[in-house]
Amino acid sequence: MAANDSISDLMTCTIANMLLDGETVFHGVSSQMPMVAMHLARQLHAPNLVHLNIPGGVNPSSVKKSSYSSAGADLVELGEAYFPLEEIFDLSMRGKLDVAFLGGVQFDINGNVNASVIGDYEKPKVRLPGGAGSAVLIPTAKKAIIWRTKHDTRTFVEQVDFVTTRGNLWKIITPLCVFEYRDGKLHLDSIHPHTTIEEVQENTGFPLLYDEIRYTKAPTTQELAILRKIDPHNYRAAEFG
Amino acid sequence: MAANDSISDLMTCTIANMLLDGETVFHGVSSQMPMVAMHLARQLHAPNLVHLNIPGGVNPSSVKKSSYSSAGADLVELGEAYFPLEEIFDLSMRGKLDVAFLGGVQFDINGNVNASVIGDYEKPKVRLPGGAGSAVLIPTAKKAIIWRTKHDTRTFVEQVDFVTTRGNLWKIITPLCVFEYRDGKLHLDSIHPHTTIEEVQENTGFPLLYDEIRYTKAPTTQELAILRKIDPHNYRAAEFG
Amino acid sequence: MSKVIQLEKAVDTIVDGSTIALGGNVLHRAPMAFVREMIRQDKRNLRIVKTAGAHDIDLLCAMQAVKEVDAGFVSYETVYGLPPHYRKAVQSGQVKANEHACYTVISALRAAKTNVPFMPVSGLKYGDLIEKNEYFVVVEDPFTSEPVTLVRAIVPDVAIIHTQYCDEFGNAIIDGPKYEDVLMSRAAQRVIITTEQIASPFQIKQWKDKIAIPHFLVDAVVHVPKGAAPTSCYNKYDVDDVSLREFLGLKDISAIKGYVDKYTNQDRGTHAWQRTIQ
Amino acid sequence: MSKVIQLEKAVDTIVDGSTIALGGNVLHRAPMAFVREMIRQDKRNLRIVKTAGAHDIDLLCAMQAVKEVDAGFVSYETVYGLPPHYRKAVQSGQVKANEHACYTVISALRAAKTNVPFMPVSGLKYGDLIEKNEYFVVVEDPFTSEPVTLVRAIVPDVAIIHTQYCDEFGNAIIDGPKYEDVLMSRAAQRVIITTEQIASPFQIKQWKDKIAIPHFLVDAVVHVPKGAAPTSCYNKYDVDDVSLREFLGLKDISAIKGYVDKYTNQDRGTHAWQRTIQ
Repeated sequence: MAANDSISDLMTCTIANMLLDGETVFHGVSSQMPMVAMHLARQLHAPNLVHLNIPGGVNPSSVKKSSYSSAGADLVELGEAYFPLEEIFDLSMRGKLDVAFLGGVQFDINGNVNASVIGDYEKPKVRLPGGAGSAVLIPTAKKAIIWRTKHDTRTFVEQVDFVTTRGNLWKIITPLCVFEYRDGKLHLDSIHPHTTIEEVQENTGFPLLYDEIRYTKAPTTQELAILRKIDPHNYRAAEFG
Repeated sequence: MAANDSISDLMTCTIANMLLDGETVFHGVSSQMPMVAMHLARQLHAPNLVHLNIPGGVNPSSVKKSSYSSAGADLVELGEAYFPLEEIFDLSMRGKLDVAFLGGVQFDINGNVNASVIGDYEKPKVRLPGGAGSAVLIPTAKKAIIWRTKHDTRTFVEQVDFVTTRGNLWKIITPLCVFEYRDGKLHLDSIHPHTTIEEVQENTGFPLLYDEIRYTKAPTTQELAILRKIDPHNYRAAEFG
Repeated sequence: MSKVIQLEKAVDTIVDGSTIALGGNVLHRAPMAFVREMIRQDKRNLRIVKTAGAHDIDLLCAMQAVKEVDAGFVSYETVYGLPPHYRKAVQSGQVKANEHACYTVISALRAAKTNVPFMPVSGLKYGDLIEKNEYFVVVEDPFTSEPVTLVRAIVPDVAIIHTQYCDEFGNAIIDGPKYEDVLMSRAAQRVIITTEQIASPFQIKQWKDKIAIPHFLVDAVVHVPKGAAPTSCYNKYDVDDVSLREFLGLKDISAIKGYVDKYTNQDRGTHAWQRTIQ
Repeated sequence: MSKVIQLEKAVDTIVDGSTIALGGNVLHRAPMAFVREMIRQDKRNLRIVKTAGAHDIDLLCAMQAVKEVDAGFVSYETVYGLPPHYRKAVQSGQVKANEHACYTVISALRAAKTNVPFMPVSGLKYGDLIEKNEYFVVVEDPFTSEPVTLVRAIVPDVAIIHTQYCDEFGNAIIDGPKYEDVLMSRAAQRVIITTEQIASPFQIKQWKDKIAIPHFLVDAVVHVPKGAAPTSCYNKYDVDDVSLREFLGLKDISAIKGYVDKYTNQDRGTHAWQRTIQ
């Protein structure tokens, strides 16, 4: 498996390429990778992307200050206007949020997402942080993108322990591959250049659905150069610890 | 009957004396008289009264600019903070609005208020301006004060044509008297010094309820002096047109 | 990416029968230039939404552009009296008055803002408004079994908001009272800003804390100095007493049409640079 | 009329079993001095309400002050990891986790703000959260007969909000992101402000456009410089990385008590002028 830094660069660039110019795009807490990807997209093909975040800074000019948090005041200080969380949720309810970035801990082939508990809800074996906005944003955002820096059989399971929400996923990106949700199932969209279909299957708790094996596009030199400029401290790799 | 100016001064001073220090008090549009009364109270016995209004200026320092409107930007410009209509309604819903000033065109002895139509609702003989906040503020404000610059048998009727709202009135003040609403009925609280019980009854479409005849306190010299200072252009008499 | 268009083009997007939320309140910051252009373009069967309207609603009713009005209060303030044309239109059955309690307009717009079919209203408990209007209904609270009044959502097709400043992308600044304008910008399907002044990128950057409506909520921006006249526009101009009194003295439709026409050049803009905007 | 009181007095008004809304978000502007004083005064059975909490909820759970947590997300952000004490408390059954979707906390507080028993939520449609939690219920919309999910109101007994500036009457200014603090100040029965700085009448007049919470909504004001530490407070200080890491390294209750005690002088104020406040 490739080094974490190169994997996180690949994931960040892949996410950036999922975003279109002019879209309204939201990320929450602990979301350095999508935050950096949004900035990369704005520098590349999507200058009119609207970056929305919990503290409410619309289109912050930089994310270099967001060292330990993607919900801090720096995003407002460097933003063009103020549009806080309450309003972003309302926007999504009205069907006007184009893209939402969300997490989760367990996923199954049917598009069920668990961010709540391992084991029983009332008396859990493991209490997870919770779905945050997932349960209302996944059903309402035009495109819900899940990113996850772990890809193993405890993450991609046959059946999730608890359904925090389900359906209307668009893409899931992991250190190994990209899934696309369509017709009620997770389909393999592409596998990353550094892995094999066998490795992906080995680390996935349900049979992979695919017609042909496509490879995720590797980051270009230009993408990597801009990435290093907008995120010199490599916050995008924070979740790889 | 006394001259309009002296009646409007009496009404304004009487209203001012209904207000207690520290209360949150709201008036709406076309409400110059209560607006001036609130300022008078703040100058006299209620320096901590909180003046709330539609444009959202908390405690405007002056009302001298409000020539034709009690809902204009001057109240915000001269205010201490911004707390607009939406928030004032919410405050009243939570039971935290002490006093609301409201209008109305017809009243009956049972405390029914009509600000909507004369005749049928669907096909009215006269379409009135509408109850504005009345239908939600009268039930929720701790004290609802109605002021009305006409007192005749078309205003105080046996039965209102339409019940815009009812109940939970506190006081109604007119050019002739003050009513108090208690135990489900309008009772005569006091009659103004310039009138007689006969004149009030003659102009009231339902039998007056009272134990004894009390007279409204006449404005003091100090009250009148301050009144002229805070409202030199006599906006308080605007409704006597 | 500029959203600046001419007034005629902006009004041209309004379909007969639309539900239109008008910004401002009574005699203040009503989007009058837009209203007048709707009359020039002979829009019909409009449903107008506002907590408290005056000249805007009265003028539209005078010119038979209106089918329904959802409002808590329609009247000029004290010194200008009652709205003659609105009253006549309602009394003749030409216009349906959906009377609200101001707050229930707000609640209905909040329902639209959050895309829910209704909003519970705690204060609306008694009276004929609940009985007579099918947009109010009393149900049982499933949590406590107590009765609770609901108001049905009102989703404006478009909100028309007049502001002092707006940049070409739609970042709008409202000086002074905002009334229900910010809520309307979140409740409506489309938002059209008419503005006294197109703010430069530098200005909008300086005033970023004052942006009430961010650009991504806005569909079109129209530059109309004096666009709220004869109502007031804080920091720009006060009520035009002469114009209002002139209007209130007019009785027949052709005279009112003449009154609207006198504003045409001012509303549409006569400066060359304004005419060059596509 | 000054509402300024000492931290101990303010915390003394908190009754065991209260529902408490905490301002701030994750690692930012949490009212930590107030939280620590609640621990010193051994408050119990609290129900904590917040969209996204971290150190505040984790610390209260560590010291067994909590009965229930209503939140959408409880965790330190990435670099500090998961909240060990919250997790343990929920897993052992000591604390009941009422999982929300962040937005449903907002909706439940909006219901409290408007004094209605529930708020409809359009986005919450599928999944076990609806099934497992009795504060969500799906009903039929009386207007369209479509299903609609309701969330039950959460009315905090008190909201605790830490701000950069507040005058002695309670006019509070929040610099930078406000998170859900303004909403909480309207939803709670009582509001207590802890503040970095008591603003002078002159200052508050200059900054009147920035007043987020006007004085008549506020019950008490507590002057606590560094009152959000070790979380961040915009324009005042950043996260105290050393303190947070120290805390996250502690396992047993007595060590954590020692950690809280180290803050006592800073929280309660040691300056003579502070001690003279009644």
